[in-house]
Amino acid sequence: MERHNLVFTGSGGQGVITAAVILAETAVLHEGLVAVQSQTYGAAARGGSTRADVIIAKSEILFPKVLQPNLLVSLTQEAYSLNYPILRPGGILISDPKFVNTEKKVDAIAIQLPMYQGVMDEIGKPIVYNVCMLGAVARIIGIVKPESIMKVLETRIPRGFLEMNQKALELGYDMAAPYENFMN
Amino acid sequence: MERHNLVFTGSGGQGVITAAVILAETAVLHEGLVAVQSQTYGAAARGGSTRADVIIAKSEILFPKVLQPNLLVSLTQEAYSLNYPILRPGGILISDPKFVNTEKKVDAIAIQLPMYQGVMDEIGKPIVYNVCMLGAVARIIGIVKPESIMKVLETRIPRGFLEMNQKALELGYDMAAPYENFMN
Amino acid sequence: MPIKDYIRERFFPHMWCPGCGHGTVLNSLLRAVEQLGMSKNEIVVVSGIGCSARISGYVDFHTLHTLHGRALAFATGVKLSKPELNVIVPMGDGDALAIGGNHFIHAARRNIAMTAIVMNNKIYGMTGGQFSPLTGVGGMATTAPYASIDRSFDVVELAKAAGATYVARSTAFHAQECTQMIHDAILHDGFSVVEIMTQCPTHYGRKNKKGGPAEMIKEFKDITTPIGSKAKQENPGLIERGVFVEKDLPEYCAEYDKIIERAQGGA
Amino acid sequence: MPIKDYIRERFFPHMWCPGCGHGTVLNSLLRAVEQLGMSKNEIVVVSGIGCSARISGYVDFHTLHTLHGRALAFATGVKLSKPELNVIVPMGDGDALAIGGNHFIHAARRNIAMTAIVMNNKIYGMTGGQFSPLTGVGGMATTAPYASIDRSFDVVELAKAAGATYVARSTAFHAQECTQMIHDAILHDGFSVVEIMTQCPTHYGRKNKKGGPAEMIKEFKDITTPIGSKAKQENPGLIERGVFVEKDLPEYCAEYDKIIERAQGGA
Amino acid sequence: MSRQVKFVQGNEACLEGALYAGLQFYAGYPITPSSEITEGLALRLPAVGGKFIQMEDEISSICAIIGASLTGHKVMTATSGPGFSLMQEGLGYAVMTEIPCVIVDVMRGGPSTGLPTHGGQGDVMQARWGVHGDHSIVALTASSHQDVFEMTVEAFNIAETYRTPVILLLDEAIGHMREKLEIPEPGELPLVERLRTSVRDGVNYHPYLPREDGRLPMSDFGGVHRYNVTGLYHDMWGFPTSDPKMVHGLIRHLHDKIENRVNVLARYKEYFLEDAERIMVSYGCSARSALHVVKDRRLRGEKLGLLELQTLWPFPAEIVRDRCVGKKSVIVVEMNMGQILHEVKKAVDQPDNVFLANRVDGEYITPPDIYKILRLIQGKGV
Amino acid sequence: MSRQVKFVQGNEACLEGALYAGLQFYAGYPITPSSEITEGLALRLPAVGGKFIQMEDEISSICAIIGASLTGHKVMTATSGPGFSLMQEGLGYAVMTEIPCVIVDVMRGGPSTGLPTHGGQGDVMQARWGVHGDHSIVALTASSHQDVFEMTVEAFNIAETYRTPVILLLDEAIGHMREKLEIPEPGELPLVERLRTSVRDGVNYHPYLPREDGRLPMSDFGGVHRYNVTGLYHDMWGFPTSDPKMVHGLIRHLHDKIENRVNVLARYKEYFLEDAERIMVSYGCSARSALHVVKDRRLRGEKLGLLELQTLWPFPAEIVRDRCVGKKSVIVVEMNMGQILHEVKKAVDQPDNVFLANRVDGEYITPPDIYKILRLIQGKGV
Amino acid sequence: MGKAKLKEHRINRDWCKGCGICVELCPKKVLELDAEEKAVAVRPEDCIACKLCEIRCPDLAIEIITEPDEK
Amino acid sequence: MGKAKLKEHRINRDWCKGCGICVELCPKKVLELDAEEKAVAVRPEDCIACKLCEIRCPDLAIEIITEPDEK
Ligand SMILES: Cc1ncc(C[n+]2csc(CCOP(=O)(O)OP(=O)(O)O)c2C)c(N)n1
Ligand SMILES: Cc1ncc(C[n+]2csc(CCOP(=O)(O)OP(=O)(O)O)c2C)c(N)n1
Ligand code: SF4
Ligand code: SF4
Ligand code: SF4
Ligand code: SF4
Ligand code: SF4
Ligand code: SF4
Ligand SMILES: [Mg+2]
Ligand SMILES: [Mg+2]
Repeated sequence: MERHNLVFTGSGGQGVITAAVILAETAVLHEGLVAVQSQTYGAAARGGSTRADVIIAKSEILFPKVLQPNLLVSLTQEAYSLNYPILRPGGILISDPKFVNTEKKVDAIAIQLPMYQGVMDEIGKPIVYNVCMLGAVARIIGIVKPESIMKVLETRIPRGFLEMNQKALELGYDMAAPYENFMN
Repeated sequence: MERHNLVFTGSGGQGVITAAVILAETAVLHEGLVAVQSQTYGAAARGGSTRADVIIAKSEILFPKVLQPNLLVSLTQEAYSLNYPILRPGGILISDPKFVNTEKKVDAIAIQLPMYQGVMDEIGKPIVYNVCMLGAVARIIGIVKPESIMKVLETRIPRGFLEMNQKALELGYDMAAPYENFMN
Repeated sequence: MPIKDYIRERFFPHMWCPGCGHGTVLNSLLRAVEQLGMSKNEIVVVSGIGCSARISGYVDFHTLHTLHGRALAFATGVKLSKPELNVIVPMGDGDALAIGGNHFIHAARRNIAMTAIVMNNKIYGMTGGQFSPLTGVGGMATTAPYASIDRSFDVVELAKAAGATYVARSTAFHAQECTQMIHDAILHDGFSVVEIMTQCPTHYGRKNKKGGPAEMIKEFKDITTPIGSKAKQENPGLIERGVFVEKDLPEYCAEYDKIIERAQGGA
Repeated sequence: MPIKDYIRERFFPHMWCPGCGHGTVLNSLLRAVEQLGMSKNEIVVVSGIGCSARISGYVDFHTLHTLHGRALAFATGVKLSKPELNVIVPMGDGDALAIGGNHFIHAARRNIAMTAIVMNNKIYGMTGGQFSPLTGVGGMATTAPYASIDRSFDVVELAKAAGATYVARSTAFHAQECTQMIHDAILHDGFSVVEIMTQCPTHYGRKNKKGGPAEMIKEFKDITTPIGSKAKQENPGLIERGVFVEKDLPEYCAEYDKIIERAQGGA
Repeated sequence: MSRQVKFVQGNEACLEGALYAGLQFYAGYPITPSSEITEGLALRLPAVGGKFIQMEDEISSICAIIGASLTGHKVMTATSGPGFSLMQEGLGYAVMTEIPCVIVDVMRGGPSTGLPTHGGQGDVMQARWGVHGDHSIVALTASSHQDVFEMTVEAFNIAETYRTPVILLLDEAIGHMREKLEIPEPGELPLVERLRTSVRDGVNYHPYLPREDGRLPMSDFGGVHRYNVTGLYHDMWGFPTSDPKMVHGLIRHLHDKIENRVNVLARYKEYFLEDAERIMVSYGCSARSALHVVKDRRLRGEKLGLLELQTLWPFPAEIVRDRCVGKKSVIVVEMNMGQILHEVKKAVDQPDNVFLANRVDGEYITPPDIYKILRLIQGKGV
Repeated sequence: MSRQVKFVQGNEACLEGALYAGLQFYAGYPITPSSEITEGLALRLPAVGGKFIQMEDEISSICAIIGASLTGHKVMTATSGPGFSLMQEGLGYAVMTEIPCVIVDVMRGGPSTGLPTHGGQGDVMQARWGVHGDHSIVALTASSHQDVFEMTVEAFNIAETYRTPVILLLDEAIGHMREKLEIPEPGELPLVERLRTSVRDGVNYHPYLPREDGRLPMSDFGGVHRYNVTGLYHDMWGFPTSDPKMVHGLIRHLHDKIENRVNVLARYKEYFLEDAERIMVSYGCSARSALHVVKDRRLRGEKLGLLELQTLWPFPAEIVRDRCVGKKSVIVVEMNMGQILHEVKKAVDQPDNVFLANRVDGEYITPPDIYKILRLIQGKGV
Repeated sequence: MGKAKLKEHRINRDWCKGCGICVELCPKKVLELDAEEKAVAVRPEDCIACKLCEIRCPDLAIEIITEPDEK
Repeated sequence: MGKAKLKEHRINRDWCKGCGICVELCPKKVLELDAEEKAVAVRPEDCIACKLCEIRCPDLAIEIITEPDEK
């Protein structure tokens, strides 16, 4: 696919924006790709619903917002309801059964990953939830390697926390194995 | 004369602006004439040289500044030097020998009136100096009656001071008797 | 009336973060008004811009959400033009004392009967955690990454020096005290200032490693003490709570009425 | 150097009215600088707008004549960017405390080493005699034709509360005292405030029937008293003169240098 | 009926107009050359039961009048360039919240402190665009004291009718010169009073829901309707929203309520336009010099005319265009580097025929200044 | 040479550019959506020995940087609409006193508090006319992070070259989005350093006497030359004057030094203009959508072109006119009610062929929005 | 206060944001956060109806209903 | 101060504005305003060279030159 239009949605504290930034930064700094990232600010930032857009492509990206995502991540029910309608026909929805009940929609691929459960079980720190999600997204979009993501995380996260993040990343990556390169 | 273009100049404390305002107000409120009054503000207001313009006419006055006065009053040497050049050829200059040495200028009528001396001698209060000057000007321009000026003064000056002002006005008016209606 | 009758329920849950102390101030304010038993139509709440300023949207009075720092200036117009109204002006610390500092001292100087509530969370919450004039030396903030070197104002001292005739301080922990102070401040016939220390767990708390909302609010108990307490003598670092000034001086609107009388030939 | 070497003679006689107290402040300032023996190149004078502000044009230093009320804000930029300069900021009472009140309290709060000289004539001289925040209740002014109902600030109290670390007050009558205070204030390593009561015969004097310049300046002798004097106890209406605050606290520019060190990996 | 006759400064004519219009609350901060308005109202307002307050600066002055307008009063402030610059944020707030108020800017020489005691007309474009963000505004001006009086009344009328701030752009020359003013009898000039809602207590009042005629009835703070006022984009109750549809609706409303009424809001005077071959467009003090020239040249048979604008914003482009059609040349007379000039050029069919007669040295533009330019554009040299 | 590559927000690109240009002093007050510039410089400036100060408001911020510029430093402040409104008086002071400084306005939805976290391009006209009194100004903008970086450097270069404040008009969308930025090596981009006087100690230095090339050498406060700076009209020594000749000379100088250099100051990018039948004119974030459309339509053989403006003021009218000659239509794409639109209309020969493609609801203008307008002006309906 | 007899902890789950302030500051440890991070009265019998939770809750989410003041 | 011996009252008549402050406040009544409203030392012999006139003159118009400090 020429261009990956991704939208990450969730609630204030879930770190979806950070995840989006890391993904886009990885694509640019370590995969030789072009990427832009943008987000919705506002009262949303204070508790409500948050949205981050990422476009990854091989060539210049001009208009930086995603109108119709090929892939939508929704980590709360509210975010899901709000954003599901914009998913491109045939697009992928990633959500977590812990937070979201998905309805059936014709012509969309709904992937439910028990990421929260996984993170709590394996790592026990909800703070790396977003990195786990990132692992899953990386596997599904297939153009960003987990090792590259780790390189970015190394510049952003104190040494002591790296391992935990690595684990979370792998967890997500593994969880999404069945959907590898689904989007490519 | 259709239009009287007057310029009153002097130093900050001499009250030339007040005199100009009273004259113009008298013309408008009590003589059925049209008049505009304007002045130069600025650092001048704080000690230096002051200038007030008055135009009195029978019909509408648009441009309110005087470019070439028919009559110039100069009550300090500085004011004189600064403003004498703009006097219209054939125009009248009124000054007070106490403060101003006039040079000879062809084609101008220089009237020297010992107003300060007069005021000090007859009234003893320099504060009415400007009203004395006004009396002289009134006689010379001939279109504003001293009684009318008094009517305006009555609205501006506490009762107790009226007599003193009346005296000053008459003093100036008398002093300028030789030049009655010189300007008409 | 139950306090819910004083709010605009449709905007709840409000937009403040979980555990934000501003909510407790709202809570205290509502109780104070409830105790006063005033009609909602007699009360005007004027606020500036900030998380704190959003309080005006939540209360069912006449509400004026203005510009950052300018609430007291707008409020002065409201009050002087219609002195029978009770004007309450909740403000953030930045709002009241950074950009709004001048209006603060001048309202105090005039002694115009309004109640300024300074919701002091020691940070610019709304814009994401920059330091405020109340953060103080050593505080961390997005604009003080090396710890702040900016000394802080003492709101009480400043209000006093500027001329406020009712000046009090409390904290979100001491909610009942707050209610009482707001109550008294509204009744006070002159310019009244109530500083309430509140927690911003999202920015101040996070940057300064203060723990969650509960830890932060509990800290207010430990770092404050009633005015003139013994504890203060032993530990001068403690912040005093209580009513610092309460005095009767001519109120601005009342004085203006006398000018009107004089101008109209009376008195 | 004789004091005339510190002025720009070509602009003399200056534009102030006969007997304007601002001239005496200039006189004292020049003497203070003379005593300090500083190079003219080390001194920057920043002023706002007002009769008082015109002082910057008359002194032969680096001079910055800015906007009404904003002198301290400009001065903060000058000082912080080049801390080795001595920055003196003469201000009118309106300039310093009406429109400029916020910059005044914030400069004090930061304790940035500059000297604010408040040339307090209790009136807006430049614009023709409107009341200022220092006119006080009962004062007459073009905008207070029925006598002012506006309470006045106490500059000293406000400066203290805001955090100034040197605060003094004198009057044009006490010219020698002024010189000493300005001298000390310039040497003080922190934000210093010197309030000097000066006479505006043209507006304040005329409106308030205070007589001529000589009467006005003499009145300063009668209505003031040194700090803590017995006279004050007997007559609390007297205004105290003297040095109210003088303390050593970290200075802003010096503290900033530490930030630079820290940021550059030092300390 | 006998009108009271006064001999006053333009600034006093303005305050007389404001009092006639029903001014009840004034907040201001002194600044040359507008201080006489502030001083005069300190004296006069309490005598009619109104309130005057001298605020700590211009920012608080405009904020205070907005607050006082909300309690149901007619309000005004006056200033000059530096203060007007400081008022821009508050002015934008009044635009956004649709609160009636009148702001007088007595222009002096700018930019910056400039020439405090000299005249100029340099704030014309600032009056239109000084506020951040898209917006529209009404700005009036006048060239004689009688007109200053009337335009001040108009300013209040327009402010109340359209719930908008109105700027009155005077200039130092007009503000400070003295001439005759006849104060109309009560009732002579129509006054627009605030339109208050007829919605009763207990029924939902919408402060931002226009009636069929487009007007937005108000309810005084302190009354039975409690609502919210905010400078954020808001819904019809006055509560913040960022819903794109509502945002779009509001900005269009704010724009259209002024821009769609250009002709209704246009105030102007025409002199000898009918058979004029050349036409001057001018306003404020400059228009006096322009008219002087026109009348003088008419005496000599030259077919000169003058269109004097009293509404500067919204710019009456259609009227200007119409009056300039077929003229040999259009001369814009103003005391700035050419501000209305550009609007005239945009409006007319032949912008190359539009010339500027100006003066920017702090001195009043004189008839001889204009003669000279006239000669030049007629190809007659200096 | 290997350029450092970063993935950053536009606001960070701006501060990187400022540091590259040699920024030494920054004073600011936080406001969305510009706060990242302030925050980033709090961290970064001391590390390079520069000074950062958070002031009590925006008024004092601009005043402080002017003060710091006078001591010989490169200075900047950043804000958004409400703060930019408050800065107008100080900005005018910088214009009048000819003090180099850079003011960044990251535009958000206005007027008033408006939409703090949504984008807009509503401050374009304010940048030109927000200051009271006649004046000229330089305002730059950019649409990508690389350009933001370069235009920031340009802003400093122009400020120093012409002793003038320069406004950098960014917008929320650009300020907040993240994309790649390559930081040029030192020396890659030319930097203009402050021109200091060569006049020696003891010899008369004139701060306002232009050299033959028009440039005005400066002397740092604290140096050997003591002079005066004032916002009043002043002579070549910097002392106040109201002499009409000097006043005239100064205002003309301030005006001409910018307006006579329109073409020198013009920065712009051209895309497919040569054979274009229709041409879009755009800038900032809107230009990204416009270019998207142009490239997309080119693929389908439609002869569309784009002129992207990076200098908004002085408006490069000649260049716009030249590029628009003979085009079927000109479409101005911007996120406001049509601000640059009017400049384009004034510039071109056929103003009726100029159309506006805009969006004013706080949302980023999308390619579909533009397609729709294109269809409409091609007569194809919705 | 504190004198009245408790009738009910009325907790508005839509408004409660689970900040834990009431939980932490209840003198009798009556309250806890549940799995959905909402306050619940787990030991109502210990409650002394002091209303400290009610007056401190930043979200106006908890009300202590006592016998005499039933609303 | 005050110790040095008086040599001269140097009064700058161009700068003196005749405000009368020096006249009024001279402890020895040394000064007066002349017909042109300029300060003059009419009783120089009484002068104690206290320089109070000099330091208070708002116009920097008067200088007391004393023996040791001849400028
Ligand atoms: C003129 C202006 N400058 C800056 C801002 C940005 N701003 C909005 S709120 C705020 C500070 C908020 O802090 P505070 O007043 O302490 O309130 P809090 O959010 O902490 O309750 C700032 C700087 C603005 N809206 N307007
Ligand atoms: C923004 C702005 N507002 C108002 C003014 C007008 N103004 C100039 S000086 C001044 C007050 C002067 O009073 P003060 O500061 O006490 O100085 P003084 O003249 O008494 O020495 C005022 C209001 C101005 N120049 N700029
Ligand atoms: S950011 Fe801070 S002040 Fe703002 S709502 Fe959140 S906790 Fe409260
Ligand atoms: S007006 Fe007053 S302050 Fe100004 S120069 Fe005259 S006396 Fe001094
Ligand atoms: S204090 Fe309120 S919001 Fe917080 S947990 Fe308790 S009930 Fe919930
Ligand atoms: S009323 Fe008191 S005891 Fe009961 S739950 Fe609340 S805080 Fe605990
Ligand atoms: S004090 Fe100075 S100005 Fe005044 S009279 Fe004496 S010498 Fe002259
Ligand atoms: S020096 Fe002293 S005694 Fe001599 S004239 Fe001056 S004031 Fe009088
Ligand atoms: Mg805060
Ligand atoms: Mg003063």
